Amino acid sequence: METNSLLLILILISSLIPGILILLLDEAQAFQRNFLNLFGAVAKVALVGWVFVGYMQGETYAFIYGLAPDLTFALKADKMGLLFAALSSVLWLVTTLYAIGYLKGGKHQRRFFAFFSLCVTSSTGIALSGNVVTFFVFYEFLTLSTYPLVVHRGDDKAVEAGRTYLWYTIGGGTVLFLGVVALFVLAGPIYFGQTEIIASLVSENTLQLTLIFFLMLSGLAVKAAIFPLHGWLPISMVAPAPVSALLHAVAVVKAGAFGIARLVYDVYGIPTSEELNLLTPLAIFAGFTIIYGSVKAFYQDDFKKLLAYSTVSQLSYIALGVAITGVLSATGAVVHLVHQGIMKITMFFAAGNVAETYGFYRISQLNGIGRKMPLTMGAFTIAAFGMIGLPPIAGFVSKWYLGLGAVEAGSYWVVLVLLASSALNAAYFLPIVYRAWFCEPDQKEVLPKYRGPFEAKALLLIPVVLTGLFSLAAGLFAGSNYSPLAIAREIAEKLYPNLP
Amino acid sequence: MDILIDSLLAILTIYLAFRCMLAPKLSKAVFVFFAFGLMLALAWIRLGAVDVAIAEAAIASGFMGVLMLDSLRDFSLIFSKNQERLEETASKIPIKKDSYHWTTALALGLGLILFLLISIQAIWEVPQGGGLTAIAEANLPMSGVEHPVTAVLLNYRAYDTWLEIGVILMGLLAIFAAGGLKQYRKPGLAPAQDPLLRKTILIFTPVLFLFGAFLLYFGKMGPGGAFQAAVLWGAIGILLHLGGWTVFTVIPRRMRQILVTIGLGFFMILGFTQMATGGAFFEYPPAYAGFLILVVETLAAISIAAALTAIFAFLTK
Amino acid sequence: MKIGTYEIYSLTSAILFAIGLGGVFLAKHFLRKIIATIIMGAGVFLCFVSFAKRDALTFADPIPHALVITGIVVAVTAAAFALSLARRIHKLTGEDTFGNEK
Amino acid sequence: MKEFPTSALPALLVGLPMLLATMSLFFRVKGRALLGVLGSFLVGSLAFFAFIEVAKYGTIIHILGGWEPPLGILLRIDPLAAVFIGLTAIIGIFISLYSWWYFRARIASIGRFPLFWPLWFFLWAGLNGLFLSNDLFNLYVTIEVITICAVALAVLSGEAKALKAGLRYLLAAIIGSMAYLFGVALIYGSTGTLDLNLLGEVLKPGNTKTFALIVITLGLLIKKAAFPFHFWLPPAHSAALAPVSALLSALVVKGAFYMMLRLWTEVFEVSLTFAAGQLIGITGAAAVLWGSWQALLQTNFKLLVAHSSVAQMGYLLMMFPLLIMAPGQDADSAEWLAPAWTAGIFQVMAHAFAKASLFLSAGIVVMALGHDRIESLRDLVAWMPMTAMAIGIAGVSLIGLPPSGGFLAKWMLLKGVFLSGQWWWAPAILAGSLLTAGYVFMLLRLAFAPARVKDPFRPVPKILQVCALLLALGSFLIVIPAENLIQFLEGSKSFGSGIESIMKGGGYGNE
Amino acid sequence: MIWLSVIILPLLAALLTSRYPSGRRNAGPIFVLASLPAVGLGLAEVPGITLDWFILGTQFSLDTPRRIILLLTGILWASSGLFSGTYLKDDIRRGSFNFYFGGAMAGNFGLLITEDAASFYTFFALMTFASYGLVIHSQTAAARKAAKTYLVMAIIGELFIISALFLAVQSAGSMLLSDLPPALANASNGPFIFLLGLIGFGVKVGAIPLYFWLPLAHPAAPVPASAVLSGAMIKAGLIGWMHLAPVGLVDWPSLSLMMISLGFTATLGAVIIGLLQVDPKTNLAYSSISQMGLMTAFLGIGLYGGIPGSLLLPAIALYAFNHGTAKALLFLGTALPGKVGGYWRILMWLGLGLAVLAIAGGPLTGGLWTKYLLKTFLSKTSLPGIDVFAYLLTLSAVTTTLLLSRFLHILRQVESPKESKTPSFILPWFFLLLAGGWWTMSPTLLPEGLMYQILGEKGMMAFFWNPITIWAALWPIILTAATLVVVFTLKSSFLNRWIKEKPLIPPGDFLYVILWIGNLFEKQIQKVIAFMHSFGESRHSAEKIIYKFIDNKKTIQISTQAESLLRRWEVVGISFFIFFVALFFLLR
Repeated sequence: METNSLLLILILISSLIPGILILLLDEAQAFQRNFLNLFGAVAKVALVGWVFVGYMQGETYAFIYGLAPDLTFALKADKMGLLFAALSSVLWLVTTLYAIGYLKGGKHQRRFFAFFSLCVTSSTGIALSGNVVTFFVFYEFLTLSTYPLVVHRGDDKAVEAGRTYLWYTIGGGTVLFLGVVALFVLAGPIYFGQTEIIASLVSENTLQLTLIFFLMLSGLAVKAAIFPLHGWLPISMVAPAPVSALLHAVAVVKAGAFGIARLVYDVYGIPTSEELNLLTPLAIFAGFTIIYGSVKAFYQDDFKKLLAYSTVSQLSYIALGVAITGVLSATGAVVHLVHQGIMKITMFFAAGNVAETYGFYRISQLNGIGRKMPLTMGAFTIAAFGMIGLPPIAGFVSKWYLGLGAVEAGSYWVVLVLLASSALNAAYFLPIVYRAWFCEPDQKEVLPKYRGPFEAKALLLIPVVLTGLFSLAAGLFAGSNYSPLAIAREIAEKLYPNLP
Repeated sequence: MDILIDSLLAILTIYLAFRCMLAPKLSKAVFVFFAFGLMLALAWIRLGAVDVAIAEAAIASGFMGVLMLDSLRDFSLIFSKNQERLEETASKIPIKKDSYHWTTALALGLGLILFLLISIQAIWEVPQGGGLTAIAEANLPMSGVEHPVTAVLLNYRAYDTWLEIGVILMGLLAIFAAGGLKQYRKPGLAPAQDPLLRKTILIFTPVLFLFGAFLLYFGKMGPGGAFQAAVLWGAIGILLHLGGWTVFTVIPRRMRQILVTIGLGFFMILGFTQMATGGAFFEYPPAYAGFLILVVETLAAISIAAALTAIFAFLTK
Repeated sequence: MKIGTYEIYSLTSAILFAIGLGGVFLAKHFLRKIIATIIMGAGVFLCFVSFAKRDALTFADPIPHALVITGIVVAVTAAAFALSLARRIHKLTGEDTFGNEK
Repeated sequence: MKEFPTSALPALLVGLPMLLATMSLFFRVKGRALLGVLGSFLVGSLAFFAFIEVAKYGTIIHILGGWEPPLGILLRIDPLAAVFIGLTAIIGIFISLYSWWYFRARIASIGRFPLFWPLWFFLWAGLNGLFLSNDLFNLYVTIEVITICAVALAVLSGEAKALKAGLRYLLAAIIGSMAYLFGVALIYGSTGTLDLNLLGEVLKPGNTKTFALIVITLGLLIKKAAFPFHFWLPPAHSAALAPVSALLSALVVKGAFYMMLRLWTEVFEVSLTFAAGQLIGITGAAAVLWGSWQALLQTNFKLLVAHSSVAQMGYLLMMFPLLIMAPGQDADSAEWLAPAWTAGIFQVMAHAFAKASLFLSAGIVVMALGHDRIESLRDLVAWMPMTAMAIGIAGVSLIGLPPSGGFLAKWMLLKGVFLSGQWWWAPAILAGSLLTAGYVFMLLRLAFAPARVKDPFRPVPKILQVCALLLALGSFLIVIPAENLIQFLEGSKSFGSGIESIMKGGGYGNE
Repeated sequence: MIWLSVIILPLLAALLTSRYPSGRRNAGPIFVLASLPAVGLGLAEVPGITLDWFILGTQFSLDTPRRIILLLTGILWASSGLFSGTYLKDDIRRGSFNFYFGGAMAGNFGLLITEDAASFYTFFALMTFASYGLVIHSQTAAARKAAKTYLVMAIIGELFIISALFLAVQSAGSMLLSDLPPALANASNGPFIFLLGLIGFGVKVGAIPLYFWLPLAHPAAPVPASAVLSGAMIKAGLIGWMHLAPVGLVDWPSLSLMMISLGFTATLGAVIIGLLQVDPKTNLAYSSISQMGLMTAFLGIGLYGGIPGSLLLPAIALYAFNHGTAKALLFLGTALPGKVGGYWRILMWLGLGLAVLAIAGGPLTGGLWTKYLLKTFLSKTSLPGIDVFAYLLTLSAVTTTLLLSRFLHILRQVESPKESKTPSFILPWFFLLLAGGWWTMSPTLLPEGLMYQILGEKGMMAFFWNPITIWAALWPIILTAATLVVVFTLKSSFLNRWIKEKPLIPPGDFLYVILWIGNLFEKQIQKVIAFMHSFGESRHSAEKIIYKFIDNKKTIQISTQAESLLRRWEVVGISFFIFFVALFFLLR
């Protein structure tokens, strides 16, 4: 096998093997476990980086293995995939650190970390998959590998949440499956980027193609938590903080959003999608979800639930961006994939920190927490501002491009949606910020569970600060050549070759 | 005339089959079943299938009938030794209605009649297939035996027969499995029974044995063969058993095992050796075919007889 | 249409099979169900042998005969096994019909 | 007849297990177990060897006794049979290993079931015989061998529940066999041959043949526990000992399916109609839905798994409507045949692995708990992670999530369904998947839930868990050589071929 | 480098002075240092730079109006910073004040020097949200309320701004702010976009009807913060307008008239309400509204066409400069009367008087000349009813005087300290006094044409010593002062009985109207939102429907019964025959 193919496999293996090895380890072998985890995470980041650099220099990376006649397992590196892979791998590294700190002394760590690794394997697999089948394989694998994480806590609530999670995701997967097979039958094995295949079929199979699109879309929409298929996300917030952070900010939900982007951009292609009028319904659903999620979030008192609803809302930005044609909105969509991830993960980390250090789970308990945990809440505040869309934080950049794209496409209602969402985001995030920084702590002083040199365990603190800085930097240096924005812009420009 | 006899026989057979199913008393059904078997045997003879007739009479009607009769002891209250226990359990079990809802009966009846009509039509219209008589006959000289049925059983389709011998062994094992093997280990010696019976049995034993041996040997030329002989030999065991000689306690364990498996084993080993010498499985060297078949038949008959006896012994213990 | 031995017995075979089939579904007692299966078998074997009779040249077709002997032995073995099961069930539970067990 | 390479392999494949079974009767319990395990490897390697031979030289035949059909019986290993034999061997080896430890571990409580080993090897011989057989009557004998052994194994525990289930099973199987034999009688009467290949050539459409086809199909449907005839399966499979349940579910029911597949595609090609295929498909769909739904409602682990078998067998039946060409369709240009066949074969394999694993896991659970109520699976993940994992992995394969064998099967089935334009099967396939997910994750959900009692599980030998886990993994690993396997299977005569339906005009008769 | 340091130094200062005790102690000088680059950029012209990597590609450069405002801003932040250094010495939340102060400072500087939309918006937001911390600083109930109002309005403003920017940038096809006005002029929806911007920035400016947060928020902040809020940050909104307004390029009569009328309404109306206040800072806040109204009006005039933007905008900026310094002086001055004693008091009153004069446009002050400068534009426009505006302008001088006299009156009532001591923060106050409105006359700041416009061939001195001008400036003030004196003397009790305890109209007047209206519709709105909220709960979401079915006892019962029916032999028989018949017919 040539090196380039091997590299792709290595990227997957770098978390798969640790995952399996960890499963074979003993619960007590914490050092080995952490070593494996971190080694895998660092290796993955390095490998993704290597491939990324190589790709930018014009190398091609592909791996193909025939499973059955015309059913091939294909990996391919392209810019969008690499962006997502880079996001997952970097955030995996960070979250691994966090998780080691968070779970220290907890039960079932072996299981947790093993599935954690498997989950990242599938999310990078999704990123690097080269055709619809491979994507689907990893998409389902992701569902499975996250289930043990969702129910990790193992109490009845978690188990019940796991049940709901599965009904949604398996149901979605099934519908997606149907769509994928139907597409396969109609158009043969489709590799991402071969939009001409579908385009050539449009004139004769309009109805079928439309149906398939919506089947696949609704399958993907489950993970992307688009209304009315979002129900699992707030419920699965019972998972431990690192899980909520990585999975429900990055891996799982992004898989759905990424899939939608792939579906529109790389399977159907934008001209075909437009010709079949597929995007307007998507845009409407996404738009509604944005508002709906925000309104729901507004009513939450549970910190993580609020964040979950916020995720519901924010994720649809991506779908919305995909649904609006134009290079700007495409840029916005792709870059939001990254930005939302780093911002939301920061918030989940922060929520986890607060819960772990002070045992606060509700927003009403957060009075004055900013004074006690300035770094954590500082990072949270940055992320929250970013979510609202305030510059110079990452969220602003994506919102800016989405807004411009909407205007470009003439969909003014989208601008209204964006604004309304910003307002609602402000309405539910700012009170938290307000409580944290400008309210006096409650009468009963709660002592921190943790005592040490910092405001929280170092392993909990470093990730949150890092991702907080990431989200600031992603916005602040968005104009630079290596920012997510720059890459997103290149991706978008490639999608619309006819535009200047 | 033939038609009359055949029709009578057929109607009788059908009637008896009906009675078997519909006789109000179970014991009666079993007795009718005996009669049914005999009628069927007559029918076989009418059809020129003497081998089948013997097998039917011996195995399906005889052996099975005996087993049935024996099990009646268990099932019916008349023969029950532990009546008390049964009544006790009977009171616990809610009394079941013996009749079905009329719609069920109607649906089933209707279906059955349709099935019957269609099947009759199908049978009526069976085209002439020609059968394999001609080929069988043509190959008969090479088979080593003169009786075509035996040739088919032990040469042309020896594989089936081999499996069948296996099935009997399996049946034995299965019956052990159903009862749990522990009880088999400790057979109680039956108390001495009616001396007349014992005497009769003792007289019958050599007769049966000889007749069996005759059938076995005669199978080469005409009706008869391993199965028929085996049933007769098995009958010895059964009779001895009934007479209180629990044969299987007398014969050592290893011997029992050998007895039960020798037919299958020899047949199989024969097959393997033939294969080792370059032939096919169950391909006899033409020169020794007759002899080998006889040996196989003998051993198979011993095994089957042992198995039948064991089955009976085990079931009626 | 000629009515001969073959015709009579082949018709009988169909009827026997039907009786057995009906019996196995309708009969309640284990023993009767087992008898019904034997009757079914009898029908099938009769069918076989009647063909042998029909196709007879110098002698009746030996193949069906052989098949039927094999078949009888197999069927009887199965029936004996069923019988042993029935008896064992009766011994253990006192039941002699199928209930609604899971 | 075409010249085939002849070899002793087919005969050995039947003879060796038979020999081992007979030999094992002479050993005491311990020796039997040892012989069993060694023997399973022996037979397994033989099967493996046969597989390779077939891959190298194509179909192998063995003319028994030197008598060519129609007089004699012919054994043949074509790729399709080789796959089934190989599958039986792999599953058999694992189950043998498992049984060894299982019965050793159970010594104190119940016993060591010395009859297991001979019966299991007889069963194996019967299965191999079935897969190799090319003769209608011989098929009957082999399937009776299988039935008797299977029922005997099923009642091995000697519990009343098992016995009753066993009797039900046995009676149902006898009905099936008799119906089948009735059809065989008619076919013999009308053609004078029993060899499948010859039959395929000489059999002409007609009323008799139709009737024979119906009774044979019905008989096999009963043996296969297709939807309205599944009444015997759940009790029998659930009441048996764990390794036995695994054997029954993984292999025994496949026998009837294999027969039906052979007969429909090789013998009855000409008299099948599109509508009949649809009926079989509906049966399959109903089994999928009803079986899965029932599984979802069960409170006992083994019953759940047994009901799941009903459902999974339904998927196999759904391949039949695809094999039959609608009037006007041409089998040569029907591109959905290969997917449909692949679906069937992979469903067989995936289900065999997964179901064996599930039943073995159930055995472990029973051993650890003393019973198999699902409610007591709580906290299984913490106590027996490997078993929980096995249940999960096997379950995933049953659901048909990628990259399992079940996924490949469902994928191919759906593909076939769409390609053939018979899209109406798709909802049933997917609904079945969903319901399967429902019960699999019902198990897992409880496995993750907190235990209500302290120390809920007694320790169980690890090796048992490893066996179950490996089998479960097997249901995934079969996907890796999928492409080669399909290529291999394409060497089989029937694989990828379809049945052209004939619209018979007017009345029926011999003309 | 200097461009970046303008932003980075305040941020660093924020960090230094909030985290470290030593920084906290020396906050005053640090803030002065931090604002030095800004002052420098205001004074000296430096070529702009482009930073592609920063945000969405940032361009730093200045044009004249922004340079003027930057200078103002720099001076104000420096002096307020210095002021705060000693004024807030003992405040327990000193650190947090410094943090937000520095942040707002960076934002305020940044928004002035950036040339592209995204960065501008960035710094605008930074300033807005950082100053929230300044408003809420005291954490009293009033401050919290003010801060809340401020925040809500700020967010609404931001939303309008961003939507205006979206549209403007899109129609311009460029991120550069200088490209926006021409694009707006050409775009068909230009007026709409500008209206959006008008509202968005109007919040900051305190334009009618969006001003109501201002009288709450500005006074709520600590004195130095109020000074920059009212003096510098309020001007950011003005800059925003200037960025969007295609002055001189278009002829938008309706928008123009609207702005003018709203502006004058503010100018006069705010005075009336301001007069009724009792808090000096509230009074000043209303004065700010009034003054900003004037600037609004003049910008509106610019939209009518005919006046080149390159002249009008610097003129408005100059006016803003004057107002900014003077207003800051007054705001900082509110802290003085209670602390300053002795001779310093005379100086203090002198300074306050000067500042009042400057705002009112008194002779010899920057106020006079800046106002005069603006007045010259009135003659250049063809706007109908322009004469009325001239009169209104004069009237505004009167009203301003009136309002600020009231301010002085309120301050006078503050008790002076017993001993003659002086707080050290009077120094920056004086510094500011010196830096006052006269700087506006610095020729280096002004474009050539502008100087010519007002001064003609004559020189600066000629303008100031022109009796006509002086008289024109003086008579309204004298008139007002005279009236006040008359009122004071004739019925001294009247002024003394003027509301003292509680303002007649509460600060943030209009807010209460809105709240009242809001209360009217509250229920309906709540209903709508609650419906949205309950959308997922009240209806059965997907999984609940499934659960309801699966977990239902009845379903289980029926299914179990059905299964046990299927287990019965006779039923199996029936299905056998059904199948048989079906197959029979299907196979024919």
